[in-house]
Parts: sequence; structure tokens; C-alpha cells
Amino acid sequence: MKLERELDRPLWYLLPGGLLLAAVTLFPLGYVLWLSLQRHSPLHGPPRFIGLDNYLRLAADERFWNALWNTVYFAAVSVALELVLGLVIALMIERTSRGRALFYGVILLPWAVPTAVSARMWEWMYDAQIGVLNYLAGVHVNWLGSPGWALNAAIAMDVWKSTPFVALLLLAGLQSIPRDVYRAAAVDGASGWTVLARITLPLLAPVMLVALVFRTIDAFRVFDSIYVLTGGGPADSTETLSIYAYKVLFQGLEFGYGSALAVSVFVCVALAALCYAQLMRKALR
Amino acid sequence: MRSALRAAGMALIIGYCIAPFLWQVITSLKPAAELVSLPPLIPTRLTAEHYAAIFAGHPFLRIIGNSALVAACTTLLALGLGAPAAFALSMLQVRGRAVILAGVLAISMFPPVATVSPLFLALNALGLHDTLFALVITYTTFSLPLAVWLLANFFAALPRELYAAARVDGCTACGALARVVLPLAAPGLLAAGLLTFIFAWNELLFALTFTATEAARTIPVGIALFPGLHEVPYGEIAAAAVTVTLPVVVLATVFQRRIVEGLTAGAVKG
Amino acid sequence: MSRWAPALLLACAAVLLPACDADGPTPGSTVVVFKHGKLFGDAAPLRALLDEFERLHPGIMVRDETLPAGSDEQHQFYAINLQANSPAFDVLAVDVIWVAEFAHAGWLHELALELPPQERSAFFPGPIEAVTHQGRVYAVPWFVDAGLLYYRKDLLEKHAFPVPRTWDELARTAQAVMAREPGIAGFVWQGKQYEGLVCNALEYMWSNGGEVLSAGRVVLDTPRNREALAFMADLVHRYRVTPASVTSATEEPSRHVFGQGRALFLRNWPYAWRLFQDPRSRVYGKVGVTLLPHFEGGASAATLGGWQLAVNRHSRYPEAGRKLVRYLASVPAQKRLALAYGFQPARVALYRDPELLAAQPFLATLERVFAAARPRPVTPYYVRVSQVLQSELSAIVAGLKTPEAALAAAARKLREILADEA
Amino acid sequence: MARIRFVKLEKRYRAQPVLAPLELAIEDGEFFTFVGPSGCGKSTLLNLVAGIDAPDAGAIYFDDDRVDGLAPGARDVAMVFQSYALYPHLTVRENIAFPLRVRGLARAQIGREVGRVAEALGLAALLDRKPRELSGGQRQRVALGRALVRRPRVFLMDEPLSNLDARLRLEMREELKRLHETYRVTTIYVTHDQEEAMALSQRIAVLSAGCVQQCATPQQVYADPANLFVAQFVGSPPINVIGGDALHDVPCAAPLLARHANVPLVLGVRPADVEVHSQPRADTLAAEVTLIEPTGSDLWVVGRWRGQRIKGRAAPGASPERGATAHFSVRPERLYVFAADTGTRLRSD
Repeated sequence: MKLERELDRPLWYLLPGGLLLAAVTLFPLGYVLWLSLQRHSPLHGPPRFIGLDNYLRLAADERFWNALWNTVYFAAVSVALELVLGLVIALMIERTSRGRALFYGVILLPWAVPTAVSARMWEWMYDAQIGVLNYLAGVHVNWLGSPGWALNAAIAMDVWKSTPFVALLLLAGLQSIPRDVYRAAAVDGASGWTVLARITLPLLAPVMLVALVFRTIDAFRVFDSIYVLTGGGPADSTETLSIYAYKVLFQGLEFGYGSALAVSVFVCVALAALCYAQLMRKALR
Repeated sequence: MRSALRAAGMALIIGYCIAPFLWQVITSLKPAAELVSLPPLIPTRLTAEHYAAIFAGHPFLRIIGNSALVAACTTLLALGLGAPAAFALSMLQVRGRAVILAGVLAISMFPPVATVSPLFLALNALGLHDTLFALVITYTTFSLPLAVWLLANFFAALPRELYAAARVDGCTACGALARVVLPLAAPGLLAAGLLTFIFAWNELLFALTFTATEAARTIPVGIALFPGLHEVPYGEIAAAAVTVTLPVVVLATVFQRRIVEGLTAGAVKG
Repeated sequence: MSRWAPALLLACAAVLLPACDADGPTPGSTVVVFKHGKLFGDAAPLRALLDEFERLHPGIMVRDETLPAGSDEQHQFYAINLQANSPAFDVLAVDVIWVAEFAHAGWLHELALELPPQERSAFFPGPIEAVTHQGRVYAVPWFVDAGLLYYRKDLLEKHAFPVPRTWDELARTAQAVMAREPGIAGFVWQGKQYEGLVCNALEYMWSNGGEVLSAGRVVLDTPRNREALAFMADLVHRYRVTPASVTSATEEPSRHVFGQGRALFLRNWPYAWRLFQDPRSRVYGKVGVTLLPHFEGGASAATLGGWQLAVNRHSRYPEAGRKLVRYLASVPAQKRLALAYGFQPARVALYRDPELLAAQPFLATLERVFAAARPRPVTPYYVRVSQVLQSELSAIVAGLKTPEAALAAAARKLREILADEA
Repeated sequence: MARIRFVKLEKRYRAQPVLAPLELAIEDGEFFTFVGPSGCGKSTLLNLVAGIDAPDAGAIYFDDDRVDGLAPGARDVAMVFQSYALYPHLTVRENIAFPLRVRGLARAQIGREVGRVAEALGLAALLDRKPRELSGGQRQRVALGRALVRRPRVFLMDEPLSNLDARLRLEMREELKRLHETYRVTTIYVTHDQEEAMALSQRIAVLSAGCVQQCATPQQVYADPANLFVAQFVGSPPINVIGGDALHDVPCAAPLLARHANVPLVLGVRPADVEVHSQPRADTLAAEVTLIEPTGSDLWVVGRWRGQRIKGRAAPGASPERGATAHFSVRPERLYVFAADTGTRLRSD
């Protein structure tokens, strides 16, 4: 009896996951924060505490601002497209009767291919001279090599790759909406669009928020696909914060400054998440 | 007219999703000499040479086995830890619920390129270098936020009375979770599980850093080992990609059919 | 589900934790781990070589562990491991541009005995320069790479053009041939924003007498460099002999374009030669190779690439590691690897070895290329220097910046980086 | 089966009292109903008994066992929810068997028990269906079956009939009563429908704002309301309330009023105790007819008299017409007097 009462305490359910999270992440996150306050590079002798100097350097670093803008643009455009497309796909699957499983599998394909591999494939498809894209379209667009196109080309790949993530979540959300709700709406004589706008979307809103938040987090941290596609070029036009951080950390070996960059990614994502939370609160009111 | 439009839309979307993959399939079946030449778009003859190459030249089966084990364990662990946490956050009374959710989310906000080296330090200190276990722990940790958020949402959408009924009928909180809450949140569970599985199946950065030998090598690292110093064997890469992607998708499809469609046809009546 | 989950987890843990000593070493022996990027297709010849080493050195076992071939992935891997003082490997293959950096970071053992002064002349001078940091050597050159000019023999003959010796000749020849051969690009090279772009650009600057650093000072923003890079940009924008897509090209796309018979000239590394010599290749028998052109008054210059052998400072078995380095860098070992993989040895003498030349006649051509090949600026900060250059050079190639503006900006940033040293 | 006792039971929500300290005993085998408007705390009380919610103070006893610290499953109660809360992923059979399976009963015994209950509730043909394939009434029966299968000490029913249509509701009401008479399990029933409460219960407690207003047999609550709230809540059609100056012109009211001359008063009289005649009599008051409601057995007449609304039953033979004047006679012994400010019932003796 005592034990049963104990089992009602949320602590026991939160503890295992919480412990793992704490054990695995607290040290790395703390370490990154601590590094960001240091001048820390094996090339510069012993590490030195320098307070917020790395952040001041960020503020004056053109390349940081360029990367920030690229990241924001990338995240905004790709997440918006993914959300719309993902919703359309989820609705379509939901309403398909024949061949539904096949449809589902096909939609999942892009997400299931390892990113590093699909990025290589896209790089090749995009190639201006021997790529299949220009060949099929009969054009000579310098997809990855012109500053105007490159970031958008990277977005197209990310949308291709990540839309299934959104679709999958939204589909699961749709599947949990009680049928009776639709029946009631049908009885009330609501049209398809009204049902979508007034019933489906509001009921789907929490799952959409999850999809939005996690896609934004991922888009803000985008690394491998762009790194393989363009390496940040041409002329830094596709360099995102993560790529810049990667170059500073693992190539330049400036662990202090690189960590400050990483923290800036964190701050950006956290701000975005806060905005979403505010928007949601307003929308729900 | 409407249905024609819908069919066209569907075709367009399927095309967008499948065409690049189809191109990989074609590439994987092209003879080496035709690999980079266009035309022909469709190979003049099909060859299995690239598929033979990935299994002959590399211990690829072992690597797939590693990945399968890592991904399966990660999925089980992430759901096993995430579901109770999500359950507590959505069904039990938790003080500071929003703070916990935000904290969990914050963990996934740091770019992996920054966390990989301190994690490496920590795992080395624990003697977990070059083990699959190191990967499972890491992947589980970084999948947990999504699992918790997603499942908390799905649980919260269930009628509270079902949980109450299960409790009155004699279940402990834990029993109610297992017997009533989890089965009803199957679509969410499947989605969370699938996303976790695929994440673990495809992750490169951590895998590359934490593993050294075939004992713990996973698929993305294995494929990253295909290119030579300058040469990129597109045919083999494509063959490997197709080989490791199809089983996952087939598995997902089967699960979707079995679990979700059985349950959701009538959905949960509030 | 939740009932059997714990049991399952236990079972998994049993499998996931290291399967200890299944085929571990015999007790008492030293296991040396040799870490290297993937260089070769088939692992067997290298393994045979290592087995031979084990026979010669009883008590030492060698395990070789492969990293992906990408230079960035390897640098990342080494940075994380060496910064963590990891003893997970003893001997490592180091890119020619990293030796000074790794040495400066204190990550490598000095290899004075493995490469004593009297033995250094047995290697090409470029790699020796690259492995020397502040007067000490930290790695032994293993094999070398350098930029080459590939050309279409058949097309030059058909239109009666000589093989170009200067950049100017190359541009004019390319324009002329392009006018008569529709669908042919003039000159393809590597212009994506990555290390390869720096390799390409340095070849223009050097062949015009320009430099990046001199005696530790930045000498980038000079008329010679401006002229050289202006020419590089002109190839795309003025002479139009290089397609604009060069801004996304790495080695493979440029090789494929040339290999498809769709380009007249190609700048690439020696590896392409073997592939063009494949009878199934569309350009089989139609390709010639020569030194890269130079500017009027300059001399041809090729950027040096290649890999060196070094010993991890935190190795548990540095002595065994040194033995392995000495063995792998020895004449017989380099020769065997060259025969097995077609890799280009760092030892000059091997380029006169009859057996090797008989198997790979191409090596005779390469000797003078490697003899003149130059390492990229040897400084511990090279990777940072290169990042600045990549970004500015990419802007030049893409036509976003003039060479004047880009070089001025690059020079300013390089001075900041080098000022850090003080 | 058990006698249930609440001792100073209290529940607050964010410092707002949901349930004022409650002292009450429910007898073994009794059918006891909490009735009140929504938000009066009746469902909260039921959740406290079930253990779904925890009290802030006080205690709950089943016989001599204190149960408020026990997990719901350990209290041996069964509950029927307003929404039925059937497990949608289980068949009818599995739903009914659920409480037994959780308790680890042998398969054979579970089968027997389920069969017995299904037989009793007429569910035998539906056992392999999923809840979504059932009609509302069938779902209701399954919910009952799930509660009955275990022979618990206490039955809890949270508005179990409110989702049914009127006809089915009456049927099920009878069924509930029959079941209670068969099994004699102590039952706490919660509803906002006073008629349902009266029809089913041995005793009812009228709740308002977390306080019990009156606890008595249905007849007592109806005939002898403790206060104006109870009087107004119980009885259909609802009681007539007459206040203000008009009070003193109600025939026969004077003696009653005289006893409480020092406080402002209101009078209450149930429509069933008001007779409407076509012709005036000595003790009638003349009102303009504003509404006529025939219900088949009765003819209800609403009139306006000196600004007050008054409802009565047409006397046999009377045929009032809308807009005309009718004559309402009040049975003086059925007049209730309440204090106008507190609503307290003021008794004559």
C-alpha cells in the first residue's frame, strides 16, 4: 500500500530520464560555457580566463554576423516550407485509403537516408556540368557555385530531407484526433476548409508546435548537409553558425572562441523557442 | 476535377520525395563506366557490381548489425525513459512543469559540434571509448527531449478519465501507464520511436569521434570510409545508401500498419 | 512492453559493452595502433606490410585503424583526441599542412633520430620543409602529391597548339580551341570554398613570384599576387575558358568533366592519371600531363600535398611507434606500397628504381614535379590562415570582390592571426 | 460493502475552497446521491472518494478503515464515469475483465465473472466488439459491467446517465435501481438532475458552493427544504418565490408572516400546491395568464400577479386562456417562509 502511494509520485517517473540527461549533458554544456570564457587553444599555451572577451569579439566579427544571417534565413525559409509541405503530406496520407502504407513508406525515404550520403548525392545532382538536374531541366544553373543560388539550393535539399519528419509528427497527431469531432463537424455542415481551419489545425496545434520547435532547433544547428554541399562557400554565402563554429573549433583549434559561437547558437534557438511559446499562448487565448 | 487535382498534387509530392532517391537507386545499378556520363539517364545495362563491392570489400554486414543494435537499444531506452517522464509531466501533478520541459529542450539546443569534444572526454574517462554503449548513451540523451515533448503532448491529449478509470479499476500509476496510456498513444509512440531510430541509424559526428574500429563502427562512418583520398565511388555509396535505407522504411511501414491503423480507425472517444 | 523492457536492456548492455579480448594480443606484447585516413582500396597489402613488421619486431603487434579520407574529418578527429591527451593511437598519418600545428600544440614527438639531418636529402625538399617546425622535425614524409596540368593531347595536335608553358598561352590556347570545338570547356580546376582552392590559388601566386608569408611576415598584398589572382578570376570572367561552376568544383567533378572529354585542360593531382589510363575511360590515350604553367618571368610551381608519419606525444609505446614509423618510411616499405597502390613515395631514390618505373612509368614525369613542389605556408596557424584565404579567394573567383580588395582584407586578417603568436 | 464516513473532509483549489469541511456518513448498502448545480464540488467529492484526487484535510473511512491515504486501486471502489471512460483499444470483454486482470485473477474465473455480468446486462452478444462499435446505451452498460464485475465495497457514479437521450435515461435509471436492489452495494451517485436524484436515492445531499445544504430522504428534501436554495433546486417545475410588498397580499399568508415580522421575508410555494381556477374564490389571487404548458397529465399555468411570476396547476375543469385573467389558489399549509437575505427557512413552530 505504501509502495503504491509512492508510485504516484512524479519523481520516480522523471528521475531515470532526468539522471541520464544530467549525467550526459551537464558536464559538456558546462564545459562549453566555461570554455567560452577562456582563451583556449593548444596553439596559445595554457588556457586563460578572459571573461566575456570572446563575446565582444563575436560582436565585432563580420563573419559571425554573416553566418547568423545565413542561419536565420536558412531556418526561417526551410522550416516554413517544411511545415506547410509536411501538413499537406500528412493530410494526404490521412485521407488516402488505397496504397496508404506505400505512400507512407515513400514519404519516409528521404528522412531515412543518412544525411552525409544524401548530401553527397545532392551535390552531385546539383553539379552544374555533370549533374542530372541541369541535364533534365536543360539549363546551366550554377546551383551550388553562385552566391545567389547556393543557400537556396541547400534549403531545397533540407526541405526534401526534413519534410518527412514534420509529416510523420503531424500524421501521428492527426491519427489521434477523435473521429467524432469530424462527424460532428460534418453534421454541422462545415466545409472542408472550415473543418481544416477551425477543427483540424487547432487540435493539431500542440503537435505542430513540437514539430516547429524541433525543426527550428535542427535548422539552426544545420551542419553536415551544407558542409558537404558547399563547405560554406562560395564566399561564405552558405556559411551557417554551426559551420563557422566547426571551422573555428576543429580546424582553427580556437576552442574558446568556437565555444562562444556555439553558445550564440544556443541563445538564438532559445530566443526562437521563446517567441514560439509567446505566439502559441496568444493564439490559444 | 477535385480528385484529379489531388492526384496531381500527390504525384508531385511523391516525385519530390522519391526522385532523388530513385536517382540513387539508378546510380547504384549503373556500370562504373557510365556512372558520371549523361546521357544515358537510364543505364544501358544494370549491374550489381556496386552491391557486391560493398559487401566484399568491407565488413558491411557487421557494421549494419552494429547500427541496428545501437538504433534498437537507443529507441527502447529513449522510449523507456521518455514515456514515464512524459507521463509524469502530462498526467501527474508536477511542480515546475514548464521549467522542466524548457530545460529538457535547452539540452538539445547546443550544436553537437561543440558538445562532441567534452563528451568525448567524459566517455573516455568512463572507459567507454570505442564501444556501442557510448553511442547508445549519447543518442538516447539527445533523443530524449524530442521523445519527452512529443509523448507529453500525446498523453495530454488523452481523456483524463481513462487514466482515472484505470486507477479506480486497480492499476497503479505505473500499471495505468502500461495498460492504458501507452497503448492509446501508439501513434505518438511510433512517431517518436521511428524518429529516434532513424536519428541513431544516421548519426555521423558522434559515431566518428567515439568509435575507432569495426567493433563499434556504424553505418554512416562505414559509408564515410568509402571515398579514397580524392576519388569518390558514387556507385558504391549509392548502393550502400539504398541497402541501409530500404529495410528501415519497410520496417516503419509495417509498424505503421500494424500499430497505428488498427487503433486509430475509431480513435479515442472522449 | 514495460515488463520485459528491463530484461531486454540488461541483455543489450551485455552486448554493447566491449566484447573484451575476443582476439586480443598475446600477453606481454605491445600493441601499436596506426591511425590513418583511408588512402587505399584494398587493405590487404598494407596489412601484409604490417605483418612483416610484426615478424621483424617480436613483441610488437600493429593494429591499423582507418579514418575517412576527408582531410577535415581527420583534422577534427585528431584535434579532439590529441587535445584530450588520448593514447588511443600511437602512430598517425598527418597531412602535410598540419605538422607545424600539431608540433606547436605539443601533440607530436620530435623524430630527430628517425630523420637525422644526413638522411633528409633522401626525401624531396618540400616535404622536409613541411615537417620541420622551429628547426626540429616532427614527422617523416611518407608519400607526396602535387598539382599537375592535364591536357588533351589529341585536341592540341588537331588544332596544332603546343603544350602551354605560361598561363597566358593556356588561356589563349583554350579560347582558340573552344571556338572550334563546341561543348568543350577550356580549363577546369578546383574553385569551391575549401582547401583545394588555396592549393590552386597558391600555384598562380607562386608562379608569378608571389608569396603569402615571408620570414613570419605577411606579404600577401603585393602587385605580383594581385596580378596572379586577377588572372585566376579572368579565366572565368574575362577569358571565359573556365565555366562559372568552378566555384563549386572539387577534384572529382573537375576530373569527371575532363574524363568525359568535355574539357581541354585540367588542374588536378596525380591520382587522376591512373583513372584516365583505364581503357574504359573516354579519354584513354588522349591525355598528356605536364608541369603547371607559370607567368612570364616566373617559374612553374605546384602545391605540395601528401601524408607524413608521426608519433602521438601521449602514446603509451613511443619507442615501438618510432620503430613503426621508421619501418613504414623505409625504402622497401614505400616501394611495396607504391607497387601495390600506385602511391607516390616521398623518397627521391624510388623514382629511379627500375622495377617501380617499369610498373609505373608515370613516376618519371612526377619526379621533377615533386622536386619543385612547394609546401603551403609552414606555420602552426596554417589552418586558420587557410580559412581566411578560402573565404577571400572564393569571393574573387565568384566575382564578388576584386583581387585588390580581397587581398587587402586577407592580409589584414592574417596579420591579426599571426599577431596572436606573439 | 461498507459504511462511508467523511470527517472534516476539505479540498481547496488555489486557496479557493472547492469543498468546505464535510461531515457525513453514508450507511452500508445505501444509495446516496450528491446533487447540485455544476461547479458545486460534487464531482470533486467523488474523486476524493475514488482516490483520483487527494483531500487537503480531513479523512474518509470505509467502515473503520481510513482510506484517504490509499491508492485508488487499493480502496476497492468501482466507478462509472460520465463519459464512460471505456478503454478504446480493448474489446467489451476485455473492458469488463480489466479490473479483474489487473488484480491477477485466474483466467477461468475472469471468464466466469465476465459472463455473469454480460448476461445480467444483456451484453453477451457484444463481447467481442470495440467500444467505438457500440451505441451510447450499450457503452453505458459496458461501463456498468466494468464496475459490477468486481463486487466492490463502494460504487461511485459520476453523472452516468447524462450522455443518454431522455428515453434511454429513464430506462437506465430503472436498471440502476434494480441493480442496486440486487447487489446492495453502497453507492454514491452524483448528478445535477434533481429528479434523477430523487428517483434513485435513499438519501440525497444537496450541494452548493462546496457546502451541504441539506441531507435527507428525497421526500424530506422536497417537502421540507432546509433553505431557499434547496427549495429552488429540488422539484419540477421549480418553486414559486414571492417577495417584496406583494408578500402581504397573498391570501392566508398573514399569520405566517406575522411571526417573523422583524426580518425581510420571501415566500415559497410549489406549483403543484397552487391550483388555478377560472372563477374567483375567497382565497384566490387574480393574475394575468402569460403562458400555458400542457404536459399531458397536467396543465401548467404561468401568471403575472403584481410583478411576480406565479405558476400553478389548472384545476380539473378549468380552462385558462393566455391573456385572460385566472384565479390562483395557494394551499396555506404548503407555504414556506424564508429569510430574504440568507435564504434560511423560517419555521412556524
